[in-house]
Amino acid sequence: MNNEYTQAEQAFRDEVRQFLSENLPEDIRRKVLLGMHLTKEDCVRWQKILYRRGWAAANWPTKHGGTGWSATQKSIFETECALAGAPEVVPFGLKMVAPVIFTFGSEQQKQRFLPDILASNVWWCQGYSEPNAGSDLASLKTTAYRDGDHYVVNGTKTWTTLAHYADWIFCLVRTGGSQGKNQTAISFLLIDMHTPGITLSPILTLDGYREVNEVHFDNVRVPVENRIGEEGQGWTYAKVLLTHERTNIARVAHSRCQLQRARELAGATPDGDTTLMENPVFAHKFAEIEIELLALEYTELRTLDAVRTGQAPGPESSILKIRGTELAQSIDELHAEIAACGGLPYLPWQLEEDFDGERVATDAAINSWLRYFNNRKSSIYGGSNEIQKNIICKAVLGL
Amino acid sequence: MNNEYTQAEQAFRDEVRQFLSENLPEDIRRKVLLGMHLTKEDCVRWQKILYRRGWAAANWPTKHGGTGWSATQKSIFETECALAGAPEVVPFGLKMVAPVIFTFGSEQQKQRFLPDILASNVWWCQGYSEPNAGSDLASLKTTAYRDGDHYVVNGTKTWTTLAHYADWIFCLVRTGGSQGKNQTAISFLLIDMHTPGITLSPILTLDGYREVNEVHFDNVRVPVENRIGEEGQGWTYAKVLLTHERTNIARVAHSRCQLQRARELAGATPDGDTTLMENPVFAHKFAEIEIELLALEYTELRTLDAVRTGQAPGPESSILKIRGTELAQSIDELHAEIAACGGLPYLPWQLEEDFDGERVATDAAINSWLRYFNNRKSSIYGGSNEIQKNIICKAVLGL
Amino acid sequence: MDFSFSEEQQLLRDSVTRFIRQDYDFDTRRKTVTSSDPFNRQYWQTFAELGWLLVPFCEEDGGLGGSAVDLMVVMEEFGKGMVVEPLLASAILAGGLIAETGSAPQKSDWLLPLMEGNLQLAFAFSEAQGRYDLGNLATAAEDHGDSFILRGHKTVVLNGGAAELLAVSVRTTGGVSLLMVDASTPGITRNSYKTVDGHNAAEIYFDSVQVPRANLLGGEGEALPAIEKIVDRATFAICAEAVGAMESALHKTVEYTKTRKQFGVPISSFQALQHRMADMFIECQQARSILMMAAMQLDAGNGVAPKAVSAAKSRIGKAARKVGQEAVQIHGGIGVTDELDVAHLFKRLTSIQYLFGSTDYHTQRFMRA
Amino acid sequence: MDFSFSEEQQLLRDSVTRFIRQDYDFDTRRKTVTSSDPFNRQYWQTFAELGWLLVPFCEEDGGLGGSAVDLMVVMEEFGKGMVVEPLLASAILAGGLIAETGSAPQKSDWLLPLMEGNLQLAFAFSEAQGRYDLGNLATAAEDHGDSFILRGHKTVVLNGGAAELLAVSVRTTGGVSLLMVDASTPGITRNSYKTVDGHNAAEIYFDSVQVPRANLLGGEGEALPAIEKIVDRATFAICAEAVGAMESALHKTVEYTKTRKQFGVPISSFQALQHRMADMFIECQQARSILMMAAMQLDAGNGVAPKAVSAAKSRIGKAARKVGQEAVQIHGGIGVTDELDVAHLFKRLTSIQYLFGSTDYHTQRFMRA
Repeated sequence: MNNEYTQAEQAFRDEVRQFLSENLPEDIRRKVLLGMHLTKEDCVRWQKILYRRGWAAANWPTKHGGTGWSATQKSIFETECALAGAPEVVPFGLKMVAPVIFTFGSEQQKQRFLPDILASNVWWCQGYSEPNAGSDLASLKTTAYRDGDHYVVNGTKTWTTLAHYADWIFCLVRTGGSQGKNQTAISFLLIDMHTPGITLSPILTLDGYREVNEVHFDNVRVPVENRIGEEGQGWTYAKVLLTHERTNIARVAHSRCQLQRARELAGATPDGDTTLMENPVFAHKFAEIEIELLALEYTELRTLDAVRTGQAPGPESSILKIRGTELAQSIDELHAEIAACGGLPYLPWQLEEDFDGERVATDAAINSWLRYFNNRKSSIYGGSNEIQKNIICKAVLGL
Repeated sequence: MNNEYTQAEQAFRDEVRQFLSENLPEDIRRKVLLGMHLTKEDCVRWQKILYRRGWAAANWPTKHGGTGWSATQKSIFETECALAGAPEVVPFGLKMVAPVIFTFGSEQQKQRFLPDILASNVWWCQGYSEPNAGSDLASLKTTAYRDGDHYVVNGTKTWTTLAHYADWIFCLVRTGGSQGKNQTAISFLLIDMHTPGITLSPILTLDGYREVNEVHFDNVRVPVENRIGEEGQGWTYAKVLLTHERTNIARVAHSRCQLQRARELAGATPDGDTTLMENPVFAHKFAEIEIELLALEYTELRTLDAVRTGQAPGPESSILKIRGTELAQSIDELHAEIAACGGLPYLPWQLEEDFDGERVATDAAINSWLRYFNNRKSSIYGGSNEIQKNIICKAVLGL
Repeated sequence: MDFSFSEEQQLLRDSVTRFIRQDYDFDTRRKTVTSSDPFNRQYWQTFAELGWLLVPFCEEDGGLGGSAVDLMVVMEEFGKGMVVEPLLASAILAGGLIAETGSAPQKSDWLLPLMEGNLQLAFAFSEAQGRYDLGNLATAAEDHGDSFILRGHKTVVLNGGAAELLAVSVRTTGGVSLLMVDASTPGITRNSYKTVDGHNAAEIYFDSVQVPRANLLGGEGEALPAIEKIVDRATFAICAEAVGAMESALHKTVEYTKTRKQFGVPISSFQALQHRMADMFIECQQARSILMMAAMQLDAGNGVAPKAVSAAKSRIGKAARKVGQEAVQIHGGIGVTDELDVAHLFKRLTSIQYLFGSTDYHTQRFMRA
Repeated sequence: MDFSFSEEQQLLRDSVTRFIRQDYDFDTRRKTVTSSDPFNRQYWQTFAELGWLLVPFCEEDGGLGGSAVDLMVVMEEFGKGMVVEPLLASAILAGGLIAETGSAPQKSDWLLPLMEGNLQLAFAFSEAQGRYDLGNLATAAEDHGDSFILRGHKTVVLNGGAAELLAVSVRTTGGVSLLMVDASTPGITRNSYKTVDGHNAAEIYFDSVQVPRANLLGGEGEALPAIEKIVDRATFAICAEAVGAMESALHKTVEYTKTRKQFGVPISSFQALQHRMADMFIECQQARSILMMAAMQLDAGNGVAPKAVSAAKSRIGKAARKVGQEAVQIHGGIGVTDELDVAHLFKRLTSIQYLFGSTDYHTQRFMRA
């Protein structure tokens, strides 16, 4: 047991650091450190910078253009990116649909879709949830009936993040008709968002931001060749992907970065004769969070080590989801507490690049409450924390 | 809405204070303030002092020798007793079986049992729980079959507090045979503990103290005249009693007394250059508990006010059980933290009156950890806090 | 002890409840909040007509009540409806200061139009460097004989967008003073906006603003005790609002779980959620209890009131956090959308946690008091 | 990064696990705890024979390991079995001080017999007024040339009832020093007892006790850094013990709920209990993670170790409290009886919360470090 980096790993870390210091655009960095929403252009610009360096796809096999990094290298890369203020990868293409395509897709599908995902030429979104199937994914109702060489898709997907940016959507649809059994009648389709019959309704999140959408399908014709794998096996593919989603969800590096930022802000916030960071009750709460983050970091490292030694990331990774989101939320709350009533003004436009009005409070304060509100979602999405506890009970504790 | 005492109430409080200062024996007071277990003799001695003053039975009707006090007077009396370090009333006779007897018992039963309860001549214990029926009281298995003018009782009761002091036990028994439905085949019997066939096995609690027992009934013959009310109606009587039990369970006055004692102890405990009470993190935790106690006090007063205005103490009183026990436990934990490793030595005999060895640490420290351990029971007994939450869900929230 | 409402208080409560139910549904409120108006001025007239603007004031000032229990009755119902009309800022805070410290002419000039619904007020007290300390002021007023010259910046002034007259806390040579400042005086700039919970507020800048000495409220340099007293009343008022908002959030959550199905059954049947809702219920009840404690102590008028208010703010802040977060979490996805009322209750409950001092601040103030 | 055990560590763990399973069942342990013996001396011989007494020491001192990971392997299994034999007090604490600061002759005089199982040691450091501050000492040693004269009172000395030789922290003119004191020296009185978790301990009084200068460990007045280092190792060791005890408590609780029936079904089917056991599981895993972090930092031998140990003690103390209390609560009535092993796990977990500094103390130490 030891936690030292090898010389090669240290060299890699230095390489990543240098790359970031030379290539991360300052305007993007500022937004990330403030925890602001990024525009589509921001995301794509950064993603293409990574692509040109060959670092777009940390979790892909090398033969498709992945980095071939070890778990430790991936962890180093994520940590350094977060500490430098680089955006997190938009996951839908690179982290979500791509693994399904390169694992279960046909050769033709791989050639058609993977290069554009790698180069961030095409923006993907995810069509899993439906209005009446929140945590209960398998009860979905969107149908796809076969008509010659096409499926005809009808139904509604919801909570579709950034669907208004997307060129393509990957969807779970019911191909078995109403007779089909729940999980063996689900197929996995790739659908061009420009196909006639697709419409979007924005859903505003509680911070007033358009982040998610409902996606309506009204007799949308999808070529059969856009189905991944076999008809009726979509649920199997999706489950693999869900596990993938969970292993990256602890967001330790991101939380560390936000905690460091909270320390700086609290250190500059007056509190009586001293600063908030020196208020013993605040400092104690801060230390407890810092310690919890340290524990979570090692829980993640243990999971990565288990993967390295050939054990799949088991249901224990539900811990990463639960504690990772709770911790990020408690750091958001620290920021809200630091801002105090400075977070009351609802002025999201002050954070836009083209804002030229008079500034109210600091950008950090203005954004902190919005982020606290927005990030309540994180304990709900990706399999709510309640569902994760059910998984632990069933798969780990045998209850 | 107002919280001022009337002149009469103020006069009553003064009267109680004076009585306590003149009549509460110092040796008993010391034990109570240290949170030590009292002997049977201690309890009876104090109870008889109250009896001689006419204050033994705060919750009985005057015609049976009760005080006839208003809810406010009862509250004043309990508060003053706790602050003075008087023992809490041993509830089994005065507070538990007596209300059943004077509400549901025959005239003959009232005359036979109530005077000795009032005068604390007879010690009662409670026979509800059974080894395989913890929170699920209605599943009890102790049987009573009819044989002429007697019931013949067989079975085992458990968690019977201080049964080894008791002269009588009140029991729920199954009179309907194995065919009887669960709740309509239960009867309420009063049983002389000296009857042949009754044996006790002590159960040591985790602090090593003999407080509870198993009570075994082996063909114990109980005269039919000792049955309360009708055969098969025992569950109805017991439920009334359970509600009674819950209204006195917040123990606000007791907790306030223990919290005050914790403040004194922490103020005398060195912590670096100052005292523990001045450690800001400890002080903050202390203040949170103090505030919670204030809230609980008013929840209790609101419940009493509801009783006064003719509303029965509803299932809302489950809050008093849950928060009251949690709060008492958190105060016990404060004491454990104040004592720190001074609570490690297992020396309960140091607390006995006849101890003449060399003292280790302070009595307060020695007892604090034992009390913390022992009082884990309070969130379990009297309907566990989980059961109380079920009651809230069902009866209040309609879930 | 007596926990019941008087007949007048019951009538008052019924009147507010009826208004919220009939005229203040969520969509109507949304229209107000998303409009460019600071609030619904027509409703303000309704408040005046129904006599609610008289509630914070005692009879000798021309009011109808003035007790903490009276405030509680109104604010709790306002909490359920998430009312954004500025009863707190205009009447309880600024009006309260005038009632507390104003001379008879000042009261007749300002309080009467306020109670009639014809004058909007605000209390500009908050400054960036001061955090929760009401006496930590950079805004200063220089004595020029018949007038003061006022310079400084007040931040997040509640109702600052609508107020015609501002009560401003300032540093003068003798200490902290209160000046009533006409919002149209030359030298005043304001930057108005909505807050995250739909109220109106403003940044207000004073650049050599001349204020007549006649507009001094109370003695020069002697305002801090009155400010603290009135802010305590306002703190109590938002505590009452929080209790209403929490009960509403709990009620809506319980009802939602009974209709929302997952895995073929209503999610209300999941015991893990049931017990969490029981915990929310307990929080609501403890919050209500300590609110009543504070109301009684405020009305008793004894020295314990500040400590009691801090106890209430601390405990209710804790409950507001838990109930608000849990209501959103138990709702799931829909809980984090702008379209759901519960998300807005959560936001208002968050604001209340920090307004007039955070939970931790009040726990520490309770300790010291 | 590498989280796996070496082959030797795996063999060591198997050997301890086997012993606990075969020879250290709950009833056997109870006999030891309720007897008048301080612990089971036969088991101590077994420890020596199996080489476990060599584990805390490095090879050049005649030991077999000495790494934090080695300690962790043993202590975690000891935690599961609630072992009361004084590996911590005798070997890790007192033995550790000798290994850290002793001269070669001192090591051969005292360490070798300890490792052979023939010498019982204790470290007498705790004083009533000092709370968790290792340098706050009233016990003093006066310099008399060839010897010191020792006066004072050490409280709750672990293994104080059995120790033949005591390492005593004392104030000397130069600062804090360590003296090795034969427990049979005239002037020493001890009052031995069992602790609430079944270990043996003593109050030890020193009344003008003469100690040869040769028994000084390390430089006079220079002992505090070594004491802090060794107490950090001991703190880490009980953290590992706690992780073992917690996992045992969780496992026993889960199994109990599967067999215990209420309302006709196993209580494991109640989702409210299920989710609480999931929370316990998460606590156990977070505790294990931060334990491993601390092990790695201790073995890296860098300056971060004290901070890492405080992080571990703080986090594990919090987990120990929650897991211990929940294990008792979920067991219900049986959980608060002396006959149930889980009640004893809870008591040991409580002791660990306070030994060598409480949870809050270590959070504060982490902050400052």
